Amino acid sequence: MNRDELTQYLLDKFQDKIELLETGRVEPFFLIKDADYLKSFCREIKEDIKLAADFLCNIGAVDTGERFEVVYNVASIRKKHRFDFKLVMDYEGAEIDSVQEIWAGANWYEREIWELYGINVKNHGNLTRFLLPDDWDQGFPMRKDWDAPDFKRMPEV
Amino acid sequence: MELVGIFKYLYELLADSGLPEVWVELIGLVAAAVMVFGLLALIALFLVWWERKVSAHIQQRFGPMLTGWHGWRQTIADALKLLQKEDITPTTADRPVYYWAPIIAFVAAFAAYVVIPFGEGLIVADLNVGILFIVAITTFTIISLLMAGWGSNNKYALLGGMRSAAQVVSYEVPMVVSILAVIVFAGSLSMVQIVESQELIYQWYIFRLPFGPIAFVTYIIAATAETNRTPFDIPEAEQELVAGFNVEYSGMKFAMFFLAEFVNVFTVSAIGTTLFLGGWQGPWLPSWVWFFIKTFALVFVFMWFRWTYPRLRVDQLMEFSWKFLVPLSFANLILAGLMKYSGWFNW
Amino acid sequence: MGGLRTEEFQVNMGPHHPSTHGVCRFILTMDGEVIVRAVPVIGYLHRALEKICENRTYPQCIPVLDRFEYCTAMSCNQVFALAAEKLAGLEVPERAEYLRVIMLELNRIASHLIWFGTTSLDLGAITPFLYGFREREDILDLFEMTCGQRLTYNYIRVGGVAKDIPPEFIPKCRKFLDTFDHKVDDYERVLTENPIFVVRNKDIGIIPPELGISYGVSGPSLRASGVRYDLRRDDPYSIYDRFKFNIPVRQNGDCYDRYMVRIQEMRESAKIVRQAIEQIPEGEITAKVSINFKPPAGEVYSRIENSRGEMGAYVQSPGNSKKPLRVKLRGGSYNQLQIMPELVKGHKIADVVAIMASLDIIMPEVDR
Amino acid sequence: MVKKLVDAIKNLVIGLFTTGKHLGRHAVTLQYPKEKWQEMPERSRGIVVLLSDKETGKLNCTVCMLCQRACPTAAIRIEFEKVEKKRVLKDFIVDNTICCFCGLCEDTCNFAAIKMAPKYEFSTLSKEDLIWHRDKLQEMGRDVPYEKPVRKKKAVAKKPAEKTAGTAAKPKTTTGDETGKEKPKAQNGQTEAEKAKNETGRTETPKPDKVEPSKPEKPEPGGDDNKNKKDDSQATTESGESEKDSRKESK
Repeated sequence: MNRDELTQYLLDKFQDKIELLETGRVEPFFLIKDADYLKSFCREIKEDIKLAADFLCNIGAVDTGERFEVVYNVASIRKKHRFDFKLVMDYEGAEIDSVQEIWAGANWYEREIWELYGINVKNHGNLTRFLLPDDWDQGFPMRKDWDAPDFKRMPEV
Repeated sequence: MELVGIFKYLYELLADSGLPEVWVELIGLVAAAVMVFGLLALIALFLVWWERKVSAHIQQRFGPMLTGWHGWRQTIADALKLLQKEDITPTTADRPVYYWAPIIAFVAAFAAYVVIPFGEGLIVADLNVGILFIVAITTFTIISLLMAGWGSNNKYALLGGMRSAAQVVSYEVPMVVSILAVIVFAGSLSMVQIVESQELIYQWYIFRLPFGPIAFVTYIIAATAETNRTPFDIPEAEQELVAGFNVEYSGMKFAMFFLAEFVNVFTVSAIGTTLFLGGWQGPWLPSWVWFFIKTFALVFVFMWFRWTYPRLRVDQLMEFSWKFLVPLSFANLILAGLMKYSGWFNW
Repeated sequence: MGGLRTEEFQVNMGPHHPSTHGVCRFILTMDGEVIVRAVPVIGYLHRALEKICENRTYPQCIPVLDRFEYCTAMSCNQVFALAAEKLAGLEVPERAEYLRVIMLELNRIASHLIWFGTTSLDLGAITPFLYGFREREDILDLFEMTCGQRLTYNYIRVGGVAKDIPPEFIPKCRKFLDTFDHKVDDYERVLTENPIFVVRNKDIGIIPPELGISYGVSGPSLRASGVRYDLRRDDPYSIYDRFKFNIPVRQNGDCYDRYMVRIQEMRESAKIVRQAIEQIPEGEITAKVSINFKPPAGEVYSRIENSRGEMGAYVQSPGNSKKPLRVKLRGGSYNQLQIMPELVKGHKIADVVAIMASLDIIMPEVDR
Repeated sequence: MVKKLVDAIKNLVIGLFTTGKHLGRHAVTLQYPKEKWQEMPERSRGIVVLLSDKETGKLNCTVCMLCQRACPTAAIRIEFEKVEKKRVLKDFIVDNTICCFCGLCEDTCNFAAIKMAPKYEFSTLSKEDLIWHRDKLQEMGRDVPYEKPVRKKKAVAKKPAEKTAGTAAKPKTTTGDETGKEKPKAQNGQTEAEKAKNETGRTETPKPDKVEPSKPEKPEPGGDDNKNKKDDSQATTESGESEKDSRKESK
């Protein structure tokens, strides 16, 4: 499937659960409107024969300064296409559902999001520090408003 | 023969000086022991340097170059450095065990030389059970490694010690059995008599087909394992156990292990030379020169192995010994016995 | 052995351990020599590259990302440049694309040579390590001649490459490629058929294809499990669709197959470089990029086939800003380290080393 | 079984011969402090230096601040004062402890004022000595050959990498402070041979004894100044012959 077919197929399949975003430049980029729907969405895109999104490339969180976004980049090894989708959530009570059952490799990505952004991950099972020191107590460093005594921003010239 | 002559002259000088005979014997023995010790310490230092050069040239490097001609003083500098180093004992170590382990390794490595004939007549003591003595003495190395592994109170060291115990016990069997094949043929346990039985080149045991080469290969493999060198260096295994049994040792204690290892390599090469390559026998050159040429050639083979092969895993090592090497060496022993008593190839 | 009481014990493998390829630590629960459980502990090399990139302009990000995976810094440059070009819709001149392919493939060879060296080193053979580094040195000479650095190149820029190759590059590269195949033969003679090497690697650390895909294992490690998936072929970036090359695939998914796949990949990469230097056209080497490069708002995930698997960069641009809002990096080692605990279970401690070497894990890519 | 055994032995022996083959070859390494590469590649990125005009001896820097802005690690700091609306350089500070040797400053500069010279020996005994100021940077750059760029009208707006692209326009008028002594820049459609000739003309003069950048035994930077000014008189630019292939010292 090329890009347009893929977009159309996804939109047809999930109807009003998802929304196509204009921000994606090359591959189709979707917004999942309901955060609770994430897990079933993931399961369906993996099990759908035409989509077969069996390969999770990356999960990354973004702090846009106003809200959190969690971006999932998935690919299909069999069908050789790729698309992205994301969740949008407020700072307060930011929480995502773990997708480890679908892609086992999501474990560490979710742990990282929890550690660096403070987004809670439901049903993860192993939320422990691993990139930061075990005794880290200076908050969530990847947030935009994070500051620390030895953190220097680039001088503006 | 000049060397022997000098010894004889000194011996007679002492005897003439009117000392009691017991004292003369004692002084003679001590002098010989000191000489052997000094010689071996030199050889060990030389081997360290040589190994570094061989490895460097195999890997297209230079190796030590800055200290003296091609860095020949490097090991002396290293030994002096190790002497000056702080001797650390871990607080949780089992002190007596930890302390005695390198000493036992060192003594065991050197004691074997009592019965090794460096040349015609150049032997400290020609025991009639020479080979038995060597086998018994070299096995002491295991005890020292086990002690080092246990006494360090370190998990890596313990794993290394256990591995070495298992390994040396497994490989002792094929080694002794392959030696036995030679003994069957020579009909003697004395090192001198074994050498004397292979006077001409076709009489060397390595050329006594078909049992000789098999016994030799078995012996070389077992000896590599015995001396803990690649591909059988699992007790040290830098990449797995960091340094294995000697991980906690530093300074002179470490140097003792290190020198003992090289002395052991020389020992097994010397035994190999004596048993299979005709010992000091050879034309034109003095006998001790032949002995050293052959021994160093064998040492070089061990080094060559080390810088070519990867390392086996511990269970594969055991498997190789018990499933392949031990049956092979026993079959070879029977073959040697048959050859001896049926008279085939009995030149 | 009913009367003998045994108990499990823990061994801390790392962070200062000769064969964890950087500073990785495994907490191994062992039953004798057999591993019951392994827990990787990472983060010793965490340099917050993603945070640093949020604070830099697009051209400034590239030297920072050189440090992301320093064995293949060209790939790091490329993946970020690709993302920025996708964001801005830039067309890269043809000569620049060729130069990129040459550099990327040479870098892949260099990286595989490091892998070859460390693999043999971890298995106890020290000499092949030096042989691998000898050839790598030649490649680094080529890089230094072109871009001035041997490890952190900062060569592939947004919109093209930094400098054209010097005139003596192509003869020297050709000379290297002509001898390289024989050098690989030499490596293979020392290791490939060596019975000790074979027994150490055969049937060790098998990755079943489904498990590998589920864990996100990619690149040569996945191709050794029989999954023919190479981004150069299946999601072509740059101009990889113009070259003829094979994708080596093996079926068993054990350490030995991973070794074979990588060895063959070196030869294939050399083939690509040879084609590229034959075909390279004259022309511009960089697109017109303003010094105040400001891509429009958008977000993009670019991915390339690195020597350690899929390397990706998710870049979000807020629009009208010289700095990206977010850069998220994805390295193949991250997923391959994740699958390690599954692989080492029931193996010996020596196999941990063999498996880790065969997966070609490099810690800066994991910790970022 | 027997075949397997024979194969195994054969391959072990092959391995031995492969390593044995290398035993006789000459080493590929250099004995570093004694032997060195006679000549670093011309583009090699070593330390940052400031270039000065060969005739007047003045720095080429026009205090445009582009390099400071381009530096990804903020290793460059330029201090200046304003005299009659023109910026005058007061101090140029390069912190070599955080410099990442990316070469962006050199790429950004339009006046050939800053360069990453192919010098790599500048270790010092203390960290403070690695923060270099204007005079030190100028001294280091005295013997570094360079070519003054021919400026196009809108050179500032272009990406700096274009300079080396071999696509630069024909030589045009130069600004006043450049004394018009530069060679014409490589033109479009130039053949490779010409290019090679052009580049070999720019190779650095091998001066092994002068390459030691900072000698720790020298106490103060003030003393450094005078010594290096004397050295400056020796700094000639002879056109190196094509010794590119024989970079390794012959033995």
